[in-house]
Amino acid sequence: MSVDNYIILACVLFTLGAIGVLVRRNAIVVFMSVELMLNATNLAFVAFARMNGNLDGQVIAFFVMVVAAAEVVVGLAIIVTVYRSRRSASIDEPNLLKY
Amino acid sequence: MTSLPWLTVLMVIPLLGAIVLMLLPRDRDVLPKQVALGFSLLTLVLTVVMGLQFQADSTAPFQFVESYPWIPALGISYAVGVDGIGLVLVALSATLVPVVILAGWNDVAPGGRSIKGYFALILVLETLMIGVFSATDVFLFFVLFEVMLIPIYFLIGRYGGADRRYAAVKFLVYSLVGGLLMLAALIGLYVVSAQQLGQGTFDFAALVGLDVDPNTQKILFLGFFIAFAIKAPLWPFHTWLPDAAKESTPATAVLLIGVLDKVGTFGMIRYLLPIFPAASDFYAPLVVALAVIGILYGALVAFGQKDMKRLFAYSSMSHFGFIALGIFVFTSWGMTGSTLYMLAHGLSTASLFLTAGFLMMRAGGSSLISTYSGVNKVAPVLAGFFLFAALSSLALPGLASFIGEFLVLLGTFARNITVGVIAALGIVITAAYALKLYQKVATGPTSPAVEGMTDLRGREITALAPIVFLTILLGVLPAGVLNVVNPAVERTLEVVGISDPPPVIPPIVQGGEQ
Amino acid sequence: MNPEVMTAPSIDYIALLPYIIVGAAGVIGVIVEAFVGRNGRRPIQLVLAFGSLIGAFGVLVVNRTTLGLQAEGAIAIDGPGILFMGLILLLAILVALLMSERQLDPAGDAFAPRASALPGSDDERELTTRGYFQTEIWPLFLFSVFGMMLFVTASNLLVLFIALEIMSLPLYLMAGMSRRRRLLSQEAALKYFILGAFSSAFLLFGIALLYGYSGSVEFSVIADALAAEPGQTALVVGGVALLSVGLLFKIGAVPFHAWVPDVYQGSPAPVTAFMAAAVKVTAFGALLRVMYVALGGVRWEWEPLLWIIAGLTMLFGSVVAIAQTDMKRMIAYSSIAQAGFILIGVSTATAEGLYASIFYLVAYGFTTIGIFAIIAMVRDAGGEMTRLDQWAGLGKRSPLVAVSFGIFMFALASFPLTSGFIAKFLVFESALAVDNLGLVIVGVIASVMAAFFYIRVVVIMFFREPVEGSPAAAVPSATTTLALAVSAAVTVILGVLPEPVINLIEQAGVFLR
Amino acid sequence: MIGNGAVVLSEGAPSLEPLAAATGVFAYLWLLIALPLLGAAVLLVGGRRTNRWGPYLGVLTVSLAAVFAIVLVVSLLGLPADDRAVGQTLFEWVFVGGFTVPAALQLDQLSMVFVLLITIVGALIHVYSLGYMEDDPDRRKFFGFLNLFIAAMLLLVLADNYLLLYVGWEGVGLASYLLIGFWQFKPSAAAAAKKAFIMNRVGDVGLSLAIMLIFITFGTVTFDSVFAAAGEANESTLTWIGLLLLLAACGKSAQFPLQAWLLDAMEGPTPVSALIHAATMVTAGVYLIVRSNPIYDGTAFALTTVVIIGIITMFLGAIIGSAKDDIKKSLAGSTMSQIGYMVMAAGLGPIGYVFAIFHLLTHGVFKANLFLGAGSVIHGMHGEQEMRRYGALRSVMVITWITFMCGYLAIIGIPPFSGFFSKDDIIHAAFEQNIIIGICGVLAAGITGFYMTRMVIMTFFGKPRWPDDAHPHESKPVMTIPLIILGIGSVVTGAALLYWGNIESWLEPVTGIEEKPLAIPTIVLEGITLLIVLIGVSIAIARYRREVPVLAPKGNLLTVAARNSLYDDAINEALVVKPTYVLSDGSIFVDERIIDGTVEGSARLVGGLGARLRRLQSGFARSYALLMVGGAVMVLVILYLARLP
Repeated sequence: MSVDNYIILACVLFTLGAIGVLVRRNAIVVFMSVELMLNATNLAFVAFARMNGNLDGQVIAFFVMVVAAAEVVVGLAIIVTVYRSRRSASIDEPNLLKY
Repeated sequence: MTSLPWLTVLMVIPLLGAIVLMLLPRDRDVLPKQVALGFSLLTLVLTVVMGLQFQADSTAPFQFVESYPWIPALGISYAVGVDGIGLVLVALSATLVPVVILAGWNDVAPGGRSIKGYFALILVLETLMIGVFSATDVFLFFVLFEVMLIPIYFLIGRYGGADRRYAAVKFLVYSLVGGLLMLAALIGLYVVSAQQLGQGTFDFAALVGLDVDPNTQKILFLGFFIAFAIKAPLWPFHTWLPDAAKESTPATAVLLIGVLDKVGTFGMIRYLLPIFPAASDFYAPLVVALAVIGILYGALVAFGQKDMKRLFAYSSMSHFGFIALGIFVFTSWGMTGSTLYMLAHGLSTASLFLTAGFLMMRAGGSSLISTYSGVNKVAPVLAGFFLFAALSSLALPGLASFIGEFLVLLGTFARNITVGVIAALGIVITAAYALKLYQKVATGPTSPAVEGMTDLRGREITALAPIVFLTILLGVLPAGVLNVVNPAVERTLEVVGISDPPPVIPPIVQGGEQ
Repeated sequence: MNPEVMTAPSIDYIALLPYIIVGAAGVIGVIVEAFVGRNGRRPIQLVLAFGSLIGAFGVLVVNRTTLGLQAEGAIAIDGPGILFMGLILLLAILVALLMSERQLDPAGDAFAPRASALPGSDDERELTTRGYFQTEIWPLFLFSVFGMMLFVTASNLLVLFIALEIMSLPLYLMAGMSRRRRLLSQEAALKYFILGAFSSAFLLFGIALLYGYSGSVEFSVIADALAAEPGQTALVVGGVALLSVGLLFKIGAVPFHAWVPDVYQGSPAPVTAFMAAAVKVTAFGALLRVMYVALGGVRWEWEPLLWIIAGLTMLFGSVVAIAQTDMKRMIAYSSIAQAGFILIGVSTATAEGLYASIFYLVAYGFTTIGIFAIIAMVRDAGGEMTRLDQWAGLGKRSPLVAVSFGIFMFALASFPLTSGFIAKFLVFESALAVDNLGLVIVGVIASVMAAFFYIRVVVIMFFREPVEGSPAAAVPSATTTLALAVSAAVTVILGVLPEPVINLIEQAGVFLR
Repeated sequence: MIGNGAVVLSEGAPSLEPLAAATGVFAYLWLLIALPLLGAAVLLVGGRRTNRWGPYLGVLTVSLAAVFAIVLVVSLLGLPADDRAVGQTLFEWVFVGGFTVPAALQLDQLSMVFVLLITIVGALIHVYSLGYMEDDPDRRKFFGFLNLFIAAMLLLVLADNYLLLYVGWEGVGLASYLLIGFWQFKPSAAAAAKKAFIMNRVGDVGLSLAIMLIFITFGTVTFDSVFAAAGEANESTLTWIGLLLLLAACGKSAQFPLQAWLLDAMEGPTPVSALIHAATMVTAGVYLIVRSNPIYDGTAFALTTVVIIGIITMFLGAIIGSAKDDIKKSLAGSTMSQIGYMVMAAGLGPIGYVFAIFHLLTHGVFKANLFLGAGSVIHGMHGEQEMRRYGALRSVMVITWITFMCGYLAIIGIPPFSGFFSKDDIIHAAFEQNIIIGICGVLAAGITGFYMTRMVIMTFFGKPRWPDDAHPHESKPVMTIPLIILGIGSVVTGAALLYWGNIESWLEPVTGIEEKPLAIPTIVLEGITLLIVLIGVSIAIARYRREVPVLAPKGNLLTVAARNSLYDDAINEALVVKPTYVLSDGSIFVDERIIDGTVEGSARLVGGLGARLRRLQSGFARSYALLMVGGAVMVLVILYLARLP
């Protein structure tokens, strides 16, 4: 199988993640969509590493996972706080700041 | 030259005065006024002393020159110096400031806005005005040109009439439009200088020496021109003026229209023509057209005004049309005429606004013409000054504005007879609105608002008297001014490279020994 | 790189000392939070924060001549890099001064006693009445500064990404820590987080594409690859585009600006100051480096992009700011507009443009800190009073504060004799030097519109009479006063005597690659 | 002064003999102007402090000037006929790149006669005013203005160049404005003053344009230099200069079509009407034309236009004078008509210049006489000016009556009264030039006979029509003595100037002189003229011998038109005033709606745009994300497009 297919898959996953961010209302799901985008990127990194014949891409993928984990920590903290004060995890609910 | 840095001293003294004023205790009502008057008079005296040392026959383009590097990285220096035109305008500023301080003695009621703030702003303005007329570094000029807006903005916005906020913002935004366009052009000029000289500069002499490509000139010219046209103001960049004039106190209006707006026309003479000769030539028909439209249009609109201060504003616009016209016909008559007209207009504006101010103060501040009637009967001295102001505004021969106006028309006529004739029509309309105003306000039966009005007091007469005196003096004996202005005008025209059209028939020499 | 032989990377710890100091201080701060008793934390955190920031700045000054690529080319400590780091540290010190303010709010500082407590709950009230303060924000702050320093000197896309996250993640949390109006604050944090994560995903994907194209994440390798073979349309275009999106998001350029007003408004004023000043500086530093170093080979490609973005940003920010009624929100839109002006300098792709952008950032950074210092001071019992009409007559009630604010407004409106004027002068000059008249004209138009709302603030403060219930500015403690004084002084001095700073920037030279 | 291209003089340019420098008594020429000017300054600046003695000072300065004028004329007579011109440069006035105008005076034969007329008649009227204005609280100001007028008028006639003349020209206009509107509390007076000034301004534009044209043609505005070079200019230039000067003259001398202000100017106190609007200022136009004779000599077209304007005004004034019931307005019509005569004469060219001036002088005396007489009547009738309310006043105002009759006989041209000589000379010259002009002159003389007779009958003869409580009385000596002097003047001036003063040869060096043979003998022409005048007189006697109704009868169309001054106001209103208002309103509309509207509109547009755009910021994080995705797509597209070329 050519590397191109992995790249295409990565792009599809990335797009799906982006669409998820746009269409889902639940903050957790939105956040998961973002994680999907990151993971799509990881796939791309690994595929490109293969294509370019070096290991950089694979190493980067590890770094990205760590960063994603850190992001989860921060993200969940914020989402939970908002949920506690609003009794809702909808991302459309907090809408006081506008215009 | 003398060793004393005259121009810097002239700028520092009013500034010092402003600082002293701000340090005065809050609760003193009269002291700030006296201090302000003292500082402004000191400035005036020094200006006169400096003026007497000016050498009219000197070949140096500027006198009392000082130059210190300011931001060398950008080729900017603090450089000042005056030629004849700058000198007379500096003198005008120095003269009008003590006059308006005296006239505006009671502009700020005790207990309201800060009295010392008012006079401090006027003094700061004086510093900036003197600076802007004497800057020989274009960047310095621009900085002062812009910073000048702030004191005026506060003078209008804090001490003005009912709609003062609107007027102040309109004034400032309008001015900023011009200022920013000028900034862009100024930077363009700087870039050109950097390309040609290696290191960019703002030195006036160096910029005049540049060989700017005519197409570039045309673009850069517009940036400067629009700024000056808004400042002056020329048609159709004028609509800030009526509002600003109406909402200002008379003292502010005098400084704004009498001096500050001259920066626009001064800038045309000093910067536009020498730096962009090709573009000036190219745009001259356009500017002349705007000027002539302004002359007639301003006069016509003034004719129909119901508000005195707005009327003065439109009349000023009409007069600025004359001034711009004189500059852009490229004759020594026109340009000298414009310079004289600037002086004369400063004086006539002062007499108009100040007398009107005295009048309005006696009737609760209304500037509606219909409020007044028959002032001559109850306050003949006031009415007399009012008439004098009107006459000075309509350029009665024997008064300062006449020579300016006539020379401008002569210069125009010599270039283009049709334009000269059309512009000359303006003087009829001018007479019409000036005398119509006097007729409505001063003659006829006295109106209720005028009934029991007191005549002018000593302080007020003292403020007006020097204006009247100078107006007549400049009309009868303009030699002093002409002596210093002529060389500057000649030099400017030399740079532009245009000379006066010769007469059709060579004049016959007066023979014999005289 | 030979995968079979692993050589230990050579690391010059002295050169990296500033990073280490700040980063380590952050780590220590976390440990302090864990092990030191409630009352002991604050002094230690303050010492840590100020000590590390000042120390790092000192080391930076001492090390200023040690230039070069560090850590195997991952970090470029070059002239502009040092300037940016220095600027970030200075701004961070001022922000720290604002953060340590405890006099303005009657209940204590600007931050919630416990961010996790439910807004309006008994729990929260109790914490407030017992005078609890949280100090967690300090290590977060230091981490963020650490991330910033790394961000502006990253010479490798991976480091860039990681630095971005180190800078951003603490900020998301800090945005939600306001003591007053906590719902707004939490909302700001949530939006900032979601959008920030979203944008970093774009950035990362862009990195992946560029990696795919060049086989490396090193700036220099990418630059060489682009110079050698400018083909490969899809990967380059996609990579450049997505990378730009990520960076432009942090800058707050239109159309990636949407988070800016909401987050600026919702966050506590010191944090907003931090975001508006330091984050903006950092993001521009990184953008400049990426564009000039890594993507310099295709600058004819991104130049038009930046022109368009710059134009849009200036105009949009200015136009929408006119319609604002909330001071913080107005300043937020103003900061969008200002980003547009800086982008003019970036878009020239010349050394002059670089210098102009740096000067602009210096000017803008200090002015912004001053503005938020004053916003924090104008308040009543319920917190900051940010409705514009509440500022009526401030000139009468608190003349000195109002005059300072006026100076800042005039500086943002780029009035002569303020830093903003010289900044705009330099930026326009750099654009005209490459004959980009169109962008300058758009800049002039935007400046006029922008001037309108800056002037309006002055009108409100000085020309309106104070209305019932509009209090004077609260008297701040020495820290805020100091921060305010420094910002005002820099704003004026840079306007009157900009020579030393201009020289400093020009001597710093250009980016290393 | 820096010479530049403008004054490069060609080699061997013809040189001009300068005027003899003013020495001896002439060195004090400037005193003529300075004296009244000083008076004006003291009276106007001094304020109320000078109320008590001010009027006397006013009289004194003018009287001194008159005495000095006589000294000057005597000295001038002592010089050879060809050298009776002296120049005095006071100071450098305006000098800009070749435009060099000194403040310089020139006293020649033409100026001299004007100086005499102005100072002597002026002095008499000052004296008369002491009585006439006795009760006016603002008497001091009145004398101040009068002095100002005398100074300006003297400057006008003594200036040695056009620009300085222009100063005097507008100066008299100012004085006229101030004096017409002297009773400012009367709206009609204020309006009349304004009208006079503005209509004069129209003429002044002509003068200033003429000066400019003269300068760009000749490179100088000094009379001598211009006139010396006038022959070299091409005819169309001279024609334009001539027409522009004529426009100026029309304004100042109330000639058609700028005549409307003169009737309204009668709102001023009567001495003003006598001095300014009869004897001196209104004749300045004639002075200007005669002074500029070398220019007119080169342009037949301009001269013909002058004649036509003169004739039109001559009839216009006469017709208006025949119908007005207000004694001053009737006299004003007469003034217009008589100045029409002079203008017509001036338009005849060298044949007529001298007689224009001659008639101007005699008219100055007898019209001042008539006006002061009318003033005396009005004074005696307590301000009543309607002739229909007079009647039979000869019995109560004997001196006034007798002196008025002297003026009357002078104006209608009965020998040997002064008008006879001057008017006949004009008619004579007209016939020499063109028979139609001559006939017009004779006809106008007939109408003069009619309206003056009507005036005299209605005022002094018939039955008294004044109310019982009017108690008309003769005026005080301070008023009657000037009247008597002027009355005598009306009798003798003509003959004296012609035979004793030898006016023709006196003026010849300035104006030149020319005579053409006439088909009919002079005596026949005089007879015919006299006959026509007598016919006019008889018609008037026939019409007004009977009872004059106190209320004016309806009258025929011509009478009604004439009573309305031939609708000049209506015409001006329709042609000038209305359009000005319309233009003004239009400009204001443009200003407020279009120009300021654009400014305000663009501000509002930006504000509205902002208000709309801020709606984009909906507050939903997901829509922000969508915006970002859209932005990312935009970035991609831009980058892709940038690649294309």
